[in-house]
Formats: sequence, C-alpha cells, structure tokens
Amino acid sequence: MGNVVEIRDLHVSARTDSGRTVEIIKGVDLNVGAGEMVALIGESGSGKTTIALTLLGHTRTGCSIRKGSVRVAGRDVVAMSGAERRRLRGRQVAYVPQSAAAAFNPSQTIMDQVVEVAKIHQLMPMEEARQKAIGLFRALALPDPETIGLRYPHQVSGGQLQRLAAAMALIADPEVMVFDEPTTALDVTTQIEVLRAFKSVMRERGMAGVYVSHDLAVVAQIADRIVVLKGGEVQEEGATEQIVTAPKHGYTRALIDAFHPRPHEAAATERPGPETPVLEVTNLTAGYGAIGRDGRPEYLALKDVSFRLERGRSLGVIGESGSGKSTLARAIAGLLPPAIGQIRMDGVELGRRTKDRSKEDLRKLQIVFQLADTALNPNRSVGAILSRPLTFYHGTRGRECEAEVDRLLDMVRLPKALKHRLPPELSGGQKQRVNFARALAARPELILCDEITSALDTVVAAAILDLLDELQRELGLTYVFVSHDLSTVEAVCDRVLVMYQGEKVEEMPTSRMKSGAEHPYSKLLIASVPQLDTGWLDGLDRERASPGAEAGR
Amino acid sequence: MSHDTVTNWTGRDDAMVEHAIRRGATRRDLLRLLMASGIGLAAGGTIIGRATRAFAETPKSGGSITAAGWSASTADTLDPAKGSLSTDYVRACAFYNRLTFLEEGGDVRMELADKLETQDAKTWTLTLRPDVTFHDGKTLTTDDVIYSLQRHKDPAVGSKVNAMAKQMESFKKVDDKVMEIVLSAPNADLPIILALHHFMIIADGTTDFSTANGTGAFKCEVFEPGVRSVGVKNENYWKDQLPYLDSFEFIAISDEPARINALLSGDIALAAAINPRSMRRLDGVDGVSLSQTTSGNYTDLNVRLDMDPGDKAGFVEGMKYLINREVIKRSILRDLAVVANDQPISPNDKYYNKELPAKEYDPDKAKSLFEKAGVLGQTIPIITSDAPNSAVDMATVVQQAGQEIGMPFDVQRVPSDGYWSNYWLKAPIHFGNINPRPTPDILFSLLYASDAPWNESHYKSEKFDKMLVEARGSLDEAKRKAIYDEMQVMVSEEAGTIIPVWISNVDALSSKLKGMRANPLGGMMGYAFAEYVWLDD
Amino acid sequence: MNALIARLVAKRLGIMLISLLVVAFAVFFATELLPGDVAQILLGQAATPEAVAGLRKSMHLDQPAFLRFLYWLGGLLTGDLGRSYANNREVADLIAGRLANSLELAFVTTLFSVPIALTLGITAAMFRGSTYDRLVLVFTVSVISIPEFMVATLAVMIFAVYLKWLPALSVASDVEGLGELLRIYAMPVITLSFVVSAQMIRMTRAAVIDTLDTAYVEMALLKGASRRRIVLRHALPNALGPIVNAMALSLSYLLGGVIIVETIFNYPGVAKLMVDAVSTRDLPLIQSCAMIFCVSYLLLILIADLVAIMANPRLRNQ
Amino acid sequence: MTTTASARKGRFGWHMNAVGIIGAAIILFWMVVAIAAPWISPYPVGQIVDFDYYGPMSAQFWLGTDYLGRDMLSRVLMGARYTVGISLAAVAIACFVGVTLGMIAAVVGGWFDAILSRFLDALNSLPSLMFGLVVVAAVGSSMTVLVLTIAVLYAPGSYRFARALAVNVNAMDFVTVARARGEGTIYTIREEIFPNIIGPVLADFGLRFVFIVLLLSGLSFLGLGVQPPNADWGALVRENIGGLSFGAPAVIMPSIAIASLTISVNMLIDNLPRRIRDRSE
Repeated sequence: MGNVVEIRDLHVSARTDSGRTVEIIKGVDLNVGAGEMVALIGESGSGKTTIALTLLGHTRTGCSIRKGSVRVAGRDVVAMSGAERRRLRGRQVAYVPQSAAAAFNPSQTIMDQVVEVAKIHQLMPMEEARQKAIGLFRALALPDPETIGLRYPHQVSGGQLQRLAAAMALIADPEVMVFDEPTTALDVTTQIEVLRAFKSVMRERGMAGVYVSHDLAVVAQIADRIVVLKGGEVQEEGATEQIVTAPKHGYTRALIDAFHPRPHEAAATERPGPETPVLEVTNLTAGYGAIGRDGRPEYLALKDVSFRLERGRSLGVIGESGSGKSTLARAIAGLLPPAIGQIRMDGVELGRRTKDRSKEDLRKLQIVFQLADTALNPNRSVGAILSRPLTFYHGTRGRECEAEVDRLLDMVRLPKALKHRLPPELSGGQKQRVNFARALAARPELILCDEITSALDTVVAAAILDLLDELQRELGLTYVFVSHDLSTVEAVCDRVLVMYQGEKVEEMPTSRMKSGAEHPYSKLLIASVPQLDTGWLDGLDRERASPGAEAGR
Repeated sequence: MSHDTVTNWTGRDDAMVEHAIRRGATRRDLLRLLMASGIGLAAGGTIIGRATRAFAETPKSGGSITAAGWSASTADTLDPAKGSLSTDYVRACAFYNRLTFLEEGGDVRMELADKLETQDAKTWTLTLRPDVTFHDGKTLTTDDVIYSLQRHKDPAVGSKVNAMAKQMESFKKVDDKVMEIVLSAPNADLPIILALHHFMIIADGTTDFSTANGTGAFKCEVFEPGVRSVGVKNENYWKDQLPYLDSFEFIAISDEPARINALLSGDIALAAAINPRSMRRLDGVDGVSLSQTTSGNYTDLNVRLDMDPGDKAGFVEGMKYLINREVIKRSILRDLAVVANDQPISPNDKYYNKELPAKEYDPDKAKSLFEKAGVLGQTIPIITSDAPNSAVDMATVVQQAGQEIGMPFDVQRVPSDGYWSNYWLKAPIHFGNINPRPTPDILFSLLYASDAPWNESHYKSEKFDKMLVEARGSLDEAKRKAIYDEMQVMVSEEAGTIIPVWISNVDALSSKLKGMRANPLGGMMGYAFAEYVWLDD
Repeated sequence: MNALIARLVAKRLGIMLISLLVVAFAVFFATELLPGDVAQILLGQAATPEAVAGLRKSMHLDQPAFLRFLYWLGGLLTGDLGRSYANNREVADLIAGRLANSLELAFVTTLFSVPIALTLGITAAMFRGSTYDRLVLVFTVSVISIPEFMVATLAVMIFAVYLKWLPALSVASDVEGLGELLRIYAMPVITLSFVVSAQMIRMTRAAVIDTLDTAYVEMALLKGASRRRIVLRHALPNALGPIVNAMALSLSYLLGGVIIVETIFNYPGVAKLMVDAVSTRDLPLIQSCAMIFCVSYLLLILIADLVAIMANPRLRNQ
Repeated sequence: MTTTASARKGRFGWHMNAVGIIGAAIILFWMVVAIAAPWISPYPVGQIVDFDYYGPMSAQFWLGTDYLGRDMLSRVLMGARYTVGISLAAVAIACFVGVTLGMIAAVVGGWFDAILSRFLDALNSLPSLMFGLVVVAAVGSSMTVLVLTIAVLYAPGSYRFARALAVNVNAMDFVTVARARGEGTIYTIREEIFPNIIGPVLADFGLRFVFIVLLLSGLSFLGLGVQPPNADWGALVRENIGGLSFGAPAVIMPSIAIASLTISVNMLIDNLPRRIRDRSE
C-alpha cells in the first residue's frame, strides 16, 4: 500500500525581519506509512513544526517552500492550487494544535467549531456531523459528551480542549493526523488522559499520524517511529524502541542523557540542624481580591503553608498549574503581600511587601523567573543588567563593577564579550544564565527559582541545572526551586514540597519521592511523569483507574 | 469671527451717530441749514458695473430668492430695538417699516409718516399714512408709533438706541393719525434718526418677538435664529406693486468663499460683502453681476499723539509717507477703493477738499522724518486684527515698507473678539474702521474734536474746535466749504489718523436679480433690498 | 444578562457619571475664565456701571462662582439648561433644533461611512499585502493627511460649482422626499465620510489583521476554510471590540468636530452654535454645548464598551 | 516555531524599505527647510513683489504669488518654520507630559491612576477644535498659547497610549525583578519601562504630529494662528482659498506642503521595522 506521506528533499526558507532569506528546512525526507505514527522530535528551532505544517500545504508568514515535494496520498501538496489545498485541509490531513486554548475561536461554541470542517467541505448534513462529534467526544472520554459542545472554549478545561481539538480534527476521518505538541501546555496528570485518548483513537481507526514534540518520553508512548531533527536537518531516524534504548547519533544520545539527570547528592543526612533556618515560613496565607472580615482575601491562592529551609539546602516546590507554587515564591519575595503568616529569614521576620523590607533583606533574597525573555529588559545590555544590582546593593561602580560583571559572567560560564549584547541577541540558555547571574550579583543567601528551566530545551536545561548545583556547592547558596517538572526537582533538590490547590500536601526528601510519597495526590503526580519507556503508558493504564484526573483550574 | 465687522457697524456705530447727533442737536443754525437747503446727508453712493443697467428695466412680479449675508448668530432677533447684525436689519426692513427712509444720495423720504413737520426742531408733528395695516390686520395708529418709540427709552428693553431715544422727551397723541414728538432740545436730524433700522414701527403692546407683526412688505414665515428667516409677500402691503418677490429667504454664510460658491452654484441669488480678492473668481462669470458702493467707509491706521512714539515730532508724518496707498489700493483692495488723503470726508461729499493731495509713498522722506523723531531702528508695535477690514494686510504693507528703510515694525494680530473694547482707541498704534457718516460736522465732532468720544489719535487743537463750531453756525455755503477745506488740511497734516483709502462695498448677485441700488445705510441696499428687487428671467 | 455583565455595565455607568461630573466642573469653570464680562458685552456701548451692576444682579452673576455652579448643576439634573444670555431664550430651545440637525448629519454620515469603512477595512485585511490593500492604505493615508477644509472646498468646487449636481449649501429647510434629503446632505456627508472613514478603515484593518495572526485563525485555515470564511466567521467577531471602539471615537467627532464642515456648508449644527456662543460669551449656551459634546462622547464610548462586552462570550456566558 | 534566524544588525542597523526612506527623506527635507528658511527664501515674506495676484508659477516666482502678490515660495518656506515648529513643540510637550504621566500611572496604579485616567478621559471628550477656539478666543492667539493649547488637547491621548503600553511592560518579570530588588518608582520608570515603550511611543509621536499639523491647519483655517506677515501652511491655504477655483498655485502649494509632510510621516511610521512586537513562540 505504500506510504501515506512522502516528503522528498524539502527546503523551506524564511524571510527575516531584516529582509534576508534563511533556509530553515534543509532537505528533509520523511515517510509515513499507513496506520503509522511518526514523531518529529527536536528542540525549538529544529523545524519540526514547519515540516508538519507542510503536510497541510501551509507555511507560516514569511516562510515558503522553496524546493522539494510533499506527497499526501500520492498528490504533491506543493504543486497544488489554493483551492486544492483547501480541499485537502481538514478532510485528508487534519491538525491538532499545540495550544487548543488558543486554537479555539473564543467567540464560537465548541460544537460549531468541531463540525466546521464538515460544513466547509460539505461532507455530511449538519445534524449528522453533530451526532458524529458527540460520538467522538465520547470516544475521547470527554465528560458530558452530549452537551459539552454547546459550551464556549473558555468554559472548558485545557485538557478537555485538547481532546476537543482532536475531535475537531477527527470529524472528517482524515487520512493523516498532524499533532503539534498537543500536550506540552498541559499538566502531567492531564497529559496522561489526553495521550491515552489520542492513542486509543488513533489505534482504533488505524490512521497515519505525525506527532511533533520536544519531549522524548511522551513520544515514546505514542509513536511507532521517531525522527530526530536539529537545525532543519534529520539527525537520526528509527523505530521508537531503537531510538530510546540504543540511540546512534550523538545528538540523540545527548537528548536521552538530558532526560536522566544525575540525581542530586543529598547534602548530609536527614536531621534538622540546630542553627536557625535561612528561611522559615509559617502559616502563610495569601491571595487576591478584597480582604474579607476574617482577614483572608476573596480568592485564596495559598492556604496556611509552613516550612523551613536550612542553609545550603534546596527545597523543591512541585505541583500543577494553579497549585499555588508560584504564588508561594512571590509571597516570599514580598511581591504578593501575604494576608496571614510570617516569613523569617535568618530568624528575622521580613516585611510583608518589598517596600517594608530593608535593602539588606532584599539583597539576601533574590528571585529568578521562568521566562528569561521577559525577565531581562530587552533594551539593556547584559553588562548594564548585571551591574545594576552591584551598584544598587553594594555601590560598586566603574572599573570595579566591570570586573565584577566579568566575574559573574565567568561564574555562569558565559563569555565576557556577551556583556555588550542585548538580551534578544542571546539564546534561551544564555538568557537564563544572565538571569541567574543577576541574582548572584546581589550576593544573596537565598535564591527563589521560579520554573527557571521549564521554557528551555532539555539539553540546555540540564546544563543550567548542573550549573546551579555547582554554584550551590561553591557559594553555599540556598534554593527554593519551584517547578512542575519532577525530574528537574530531582536533579537539584534535597527536599520536595508538594502543593495542591494552594495547600501544602506533603513534604519529603527528594530521595524518597518515587517510593515514599504518602499523600494520594503526591502519588498521582509523581506517577504521572512520563518515563522514557515505550510501555510506560500502557502499563500505567492497567495499573490504575484514573483517579481525579482533571485536576487544577 | 467676522461678526465684529457687523457689531462694529451697529453697536458702536449707532452710538456714534447718536452721540454726534446729540452733540449737534442744540445748534439751531445747523438745523436751519438743513431745513433750508433741503440737503440732507451727503454720504455718497454710486453704483458702478453691470448692476447699473438694471435701472432701465421694468420690474416683474413673482419668484423667490435666497440671499446670504455674512453673519448670523443665536443672538439674531426680530425685535428691531435689539438688532445688531446685518441679518437683523434685513429682517427688520422686510417685516417692518420705519417712519422715514434714507434714500440713495442721502435724501429723506417719508415712509409710514405722511408728514413730519416742525417749526423749531424741538416739537415735531407727525402725520401717519392713512391706509396702513399690520400683518394681523390691525390698522396702524399713533398708539403703535408711540409704543414703538417709547419702548426704546425703557432700559429693560435693552434697545441699542436707548441713548438716542432719550432725547424724545414726550409723545402726544392728537388723534389716530396725528401726534407730536417733543424733543428735549431742538434737533433737525430727527427725520434721519427715525430712518435708522432700530426705529421700526411695531404694533402697540408687542412683547413677543418670536415672530414679526409689522407693516412691512413681507410676512415672517420662518425665523430660526442663527439659521434662516423666510418672508412671504404681504398681499396687503400699502405700497403699490411692491414687493415684487413672492417670498425670500435670508441666511448667513460666514465663510466668504463658501458664499461665493453658493452664488455660483445657484443656491443663492445674492452674496453680500464680497472680498476684493474674489473678484477674479467672479469676473467674466455669466449670470453674476456686482453691485459696488463706494462710500465713506475706511480702515485707518491710528497713531496716538499723546503717547510714544506718536508724540515725537515727525513720526506721524513719516508714517503718512511710509504707507503705500497705491499698493493698498491695488494689491489689497484690488482697485475696489479710492486713494484717500488722511481725512474722513469722502470724495463724494460736496465738502471734499479736492486741492488736498494724498501723500505719495516716499520711504526716503519717511526715513529722514523717523531719524528726526529719533525712532529709526526702534522696534515699534502695530496692533492689528481681522476686526477692521483688511487691517492685517495693511499692517504687513507698512511693516514691509518699514523693513526696507530699517524701521522694524512688530505687527501683532490680536483676536477680533474684543478688539473694539480692548485695543481700539487704546493702543499707541492700532487700526480702526469707520463707517460712512452723513455730514462733515458729525465726522469731525465724532472723531477729531478735542472732546470727541472716538478721537482715534487723541488729536487736540483749539483752533480746530473753534472752526468746527464756526462752520456749524455758518449759513454761508462758501465759507463753510472754506472752513471744512481747511479743517481737512489740518486733520490730514496734524492728526494721527492715517486714512489710506476709501473702501468700496461689493455685493455679488445673480444677474437675474434686478433693482439693486446703493444706499448710504450700508450694503444690500441699506439692508432693504428684499422689498425692491425683482427677478428677471 | 448575568450578574457579571450587570456589574460591568454598572461600573461603566458609574465611571461615565464621574467623568461627566469632572467635565461639568471643568466646563463651568473654564468658561468662567473666559475674559470679558458678560454684562458688559451684552450692554455694549450702553454699559454704564449701574446698568452693568443691575444686569449682573439680574443674571445672578454677583453670586460666588461655586454657588452658581451648584445652581447650574442642579438645573442640568432637572433638565433646565438655563436661559441664553444673548437673547434670553431657553437654551434647551436654542439647542434642540441645532442638535437635531447635527444628529441628522451624524446619522446620515454614519449610515454612509460605517458600511464603507467596514467593507474596505475588512477586505484590505483579507487581501493584506495585495495591490488592493496598498491602494486602500494609500487612500486612507492621503485622506488622513489632507486637511478637512481642502476636502470640503474641493468637493464644493467639483460637485456644486462646476458640475452643479449638488447644492453648495446644506440648509435643511424644506425637504421634500428622500431624493432632496440626499442631495442636501450629500456634500457634508461626503466630506465627513472621507474624514471619518479613513480612521475607521485603518483601525478595522489593524484589528482584523491582529486577529488574523491568532492561532484559531490559523486553525481555521488548516481546516480548509476559505479566506472569506476565515475573516467573516473567525477574525471579525473577535475584532469587534476594537473596531467598535474605533468607530465610537470616529463618530464622536461627528458632533463636535465638524465645525469646519458646518462653516463651509453653512450647516446649522451645534458646533457652529457653540462658536457663536463663544463670541457672544453666552455662557449657559457654551456650557450646554460643551456638555452635549462630552455626553455624546462618553455615551459612544460606553456603547462601544458594552458592545465589546456583549461580543465577548467570556463575559457574556460565565 | 517560524524561526526566522534573525541575525540582527545591532541596535540601529534597521533595515527600512524604500517607502519608509522616502518618507524620512521628505520629513528631513522639511526640517532642513524649517531651519534654513530665512536664508533660502528668495523674497521677504511680507513683500508685495507682484502687482498681479494669484500669479502663476514663473521663473521669477517659482510657486506663483498669493492674493496680495507676495512670493509663495518664500511664504511656503517660511511657513514650514511655523507649521513644523509649532506642531513639533506641541507634540513634544504633549507626548512628554502624556508619556510621563502614563508611565507613572501604570507603575503607581491605585487611586492616582484612577483619578488621572478619569480626568484625562473627560478632557479627551472635549472636541479639540472647539476647545482650541474657546481658548484662543479667551486668551488670544500667540505661539505659546497655540502650542500649549494643542499640547493640552493631545496629552490625554498620549497618556492613554503610554499608559496602556506601560501597563504591559509593568507586568513583565524584569520590572517585577526590579521591584523585588527594591528599586524606586523613578528608576523603574526611567530604566525599565521607558526604554521598552519608546518604539511605539515614537510611532505614536509621529501620528500625533500629523494630527496636530492638521489641527493647526484647521485652527488657521478658522482664523487663528501665527503673526503676520508670517503664516503657517494652514493659514496660507486659508488666505488664498479664493484662488482654488482657478487652481492658483498659491492655494495648491501649501496644501501640497501639508499633505507631503503628513503623508510622509505616515509613510515613515507605517514602514518602521517592527522590532518591538516580535511574538516569541
């Protein structure tokens, strides 16, 4: 029967802001057989989405297919007219977007959008389409399949939307499905549900698919074959099992290595030191909205959280979106004044907001944010960004300051020449290093790291984590490490604090995380993290009967 | 902003006339002179151009027109006592009648009055026309006249001619058609005063002016202040044949090009007060004719003699040589003007001194005079505004001439809003605008006598004052002429008022519109055109 | 309607009321600052000190400004706009006719310009980058860049003076039938539509293009939707908020900003009324006109806000 | 994931297309003219050089003559001073005040923001031309008055614009970091917020400049403006509008001057490189 998709020598070029043309896909070949699921994996900029979109004859603004052919069911998409492409889209090739929340039109009901493909291509009467959609909703294990379509996108959770997006793609029974990082925006517990739904539907219908992802573990669960991409070129291609267990290409190996971080060497043993903890949080309650009569805000984001953290240790705070983990970091930093509770640093109670804290207190506690893109002022040079805290806290100026900046750059393993650059000119990893160096410039005792690696590619993130670990040992820093990614936490933290709906569910040493979690939510959370094992998802299915899946939000 | 030219005409102007007349009222000789000679007011009015041809033709009845003045506002009124804009006058003339009418050439003609007689100019006997009715059918009686005149004296009415009316000390009804007006002092000018637009006769007891109930040629059909007024023919009008038009609509278009456009597009039949620079636009256009009136209107540059720099000998004379009259006439007014010689009596006046030449433009002489005055090179401010006609352009002409001889003038254009009360008569060097006055006596007493209320340059001369009184009292025509001649020379040489040109008023009209004539009371036939014009097809 | 919307609407209304109060205060005291004593101007040359004092008293001008402000505000609330200083007529009467004229003109212009602006803006966005789009852009930029009086005067020259198709003046006097009405309004409407629509076209285009960059539009494209469908069904409904806002801003111009058009076409609207009032220092009239402009502006903004709220299902169905 | 491998040319290495360059060139041209006008005008602005009026274009008078027979070329050149000068001054003041207040309101928030926003909204609701007329009627029409009036009229718009931008920037993490560091409001505004809104603010500055040029023309058309014999372009059009019917260069030329300036500013802004709004995926 041959391949459903055949890409030959595909070249895609893009036009930059400055008007130059750059080749972003440099001669890629790809086959997808009938009923086969092929994963495209690579970091951002590897061209995986660009390739996937060419299956629909689509390139994003500024890009164009320069050369090559993309055959879908034997017909070359590149050579098609606009009208032909329109007939192809949705009917033969369907697309499941990365963020369904953004891909659903907020002003139309879900049902209207799900059946739109049928309407556009006049595939069936509307009533039939609606019935079919309801069937799909059911097949995708969506709650209230009869009525969920009547809702608007904002009335449905992210995980459900992602499955609805799949329903939208499946309505026309396409020959090829293109999944574009469909679970990246989801929490781990939700991700499982979605993956499971996808997998069963695809398997059932025997459709061919292309699955774009940066996450090897996810891909391992769903793909038959994996294509590893980097810089618009194929690095390695092989069956999932082979790639995961016996990668040949160096880059693939690096990807897999990054997935298995070196476990954190627990600093000393499990005994609360006699010294005062660096950070002690007691009964912290914070939130948004009007303060009620009981002194609590209208919407509580943080309920009665307490913990202590000793010098030189790191505490991981894990939880899903909405669990209050970031709020905790912000409350400690004084950015969101707590309603109730105390924060003590070195035994001294801190003011509720930054304004109420002394410069010294502020200096000792630094916060590093997730997105280096927004955490660094794009219009100030790296040098200026780093010298500001030096001047601000220590009064360092002039040549001395220059030298100190050089030292900081060196500390985070960045070349000195970088200090004249602006943040947008740096790579993601470099930015995050600068972001961290800025915190170091204050010579703090405690650094709050808010998801600092989650926006980075795996390999880059692993390097940052190594750096953090190293610096902690060198400088005796204390970290509070907020993350949704358990492996990250595993890599750097001594203890883990699990948050759920604003509350502290459990606290335990990292080493005990996999085995010793007691609270059911902690267990669920930890078990939901995909493993680099092709049989993990299927094994999990047998293991448990999905308790309280759609958590959060 | 062009209201001010109009406000200027009325508010200020009426007061001027009134002052002048009051001042002259006690002079028995003046009134004797007037009565004896039968010559009234000598404001010159000529018609030139194509409109003249209209005279010979026979009027036709029927049709209606729209005419446009240059300003209207919410202050528009149908109360003749309060009229202050051209629109008010046009309406008043159409809907009401006066007792007397000031004709082209300055003759007084009787309107509602059949006779207006006096022995001593103090007690006047007024006989009304017998057959006049108001629009509501009521017959005109002396009660209406007494009411109409009496109300001007009531401050609550807010009459613009309140002060002038005060001299009418009492009214005595003899019967329905005959009455007496007793003045506080003799005044031979009463027939002229009564010809003013404010002294329209309204029905006894009228207080509501939302519509007009008059004796005039048209009945008021629509009156929207600041927007438009419509009059329809009064079929019972007491004058035979008049009016010719079935109806007319009056609007105001303050933007002059828009006014011309409206005329050219045929939307209106008459566009009042055309700017000279629009002449090229209208020249040679079929279906448009111009009605030009050269009267005594002028814009003058006033240098106060009691202030620096006007008090320096030679400065004023220098200015008189520096002002380029020819350029003003040709470039600013496009020849719709006559060069003047720094004195206010117009060339149409029989007292005009033909021997007195206008000063030629002579920058060198001006320069030496300024040098003599010790002001050469000093920056001297000249206040100008859009309020006096063409004053801004005149100021730039002077400024330019000054620049060439090293005499920098700082031209300051101030808002026309409030110009008359804030700058006119007050600033050391400023512009004024004077409308025609009936007699030299009025002009001189109003503008140049030592105690003149509007002594623009603060000119003071005992000799001049004496001559003014002497001329007033003289019955000897030749002697009066001689005195006035000399007074003109004095003003021209000594006063600080620099009068470069006489400005013509031009109304543009559709050539189908016939019967327009000049009138000393202003453009649009002294605002009374509606009654007299007809449409020719 | 649900509680959230009700609260939003109530909040907007509250904000509007506060703005109005601020405006009323500003307008009243700003006009008080106008130089020139009303009594003096009214009496003109006849202004003797006693007469001025008497008139001031009769007009309550001798009372402190703040007290007069309160009187005035009280009057406004009870619908009493006071009497004109210039001719002692009810301000409400003076304004009524003019306002009707202005509203008529604004209405006709809106009827004319909004569909055109929407069509041009949307189609330009649909064919972004095409020659058509460029033409529309050039057109809007030119219109935005040319002074209004030029447009107006040129329009008169062409349509009234040379072609004699349309009257040069827009005196809404004796209108007989729709044709006549259209003829009378044609010139000012053409001019104003030019001025007003350019901005609307730009904003509509920008708003639609903004939504065209969203993921759900790409999704629609990948479903095989036609360009027409993408724009009309997906982009436009979501661009409605900003479009309506731009329209409100443009249309608010139609009441107070049309002074030039009113001057050139001799159209008796509120803007000219206010200019008249300024030159006669007719404070009650100035104040009332200014309030009308502000109220209309705030109302339009309010309507735009409400439309945006209604168009947003996030707010509509919670 | 449309990686446009953006190799930036450094901070000022903007690439601009031809249209933008033409726009910039015309603006530059008028700026130079505005500065050099007194030296390059062939005749004094006030001098009547021709007894004809509304003269045609000729070798002697390149742009013809005006209603008084003055040289239009000189008048247009000098008019550039006033039109460009007043508009620039007004827009500078308006934007300075508006942007400063906008940033403060965005950073400080709370009551300050609420009250200021309400007040400026109210100010915004006054029709600009009417407001200008009232003020000029009240205090006369000097350059200072014009500049300040226009500035007051345009400051609220600038405020709204800057505030909206600043609110966005204020929510960025680097501002939060600065706040967590303990930085004061002034530092935050000057160093963190301002550099990040300057791009759009400049574009807004340009657009506002266009509106001001047009408003100024409108005000001049209604009879307010600079002192004679000088005139800004709007006033030139107004005083010569009578010549429009026979296409006198006296009215056409200043109109072209206005249009050329405003169009070129628009052209420049529309073609400014989008360096601020790059959507990072």
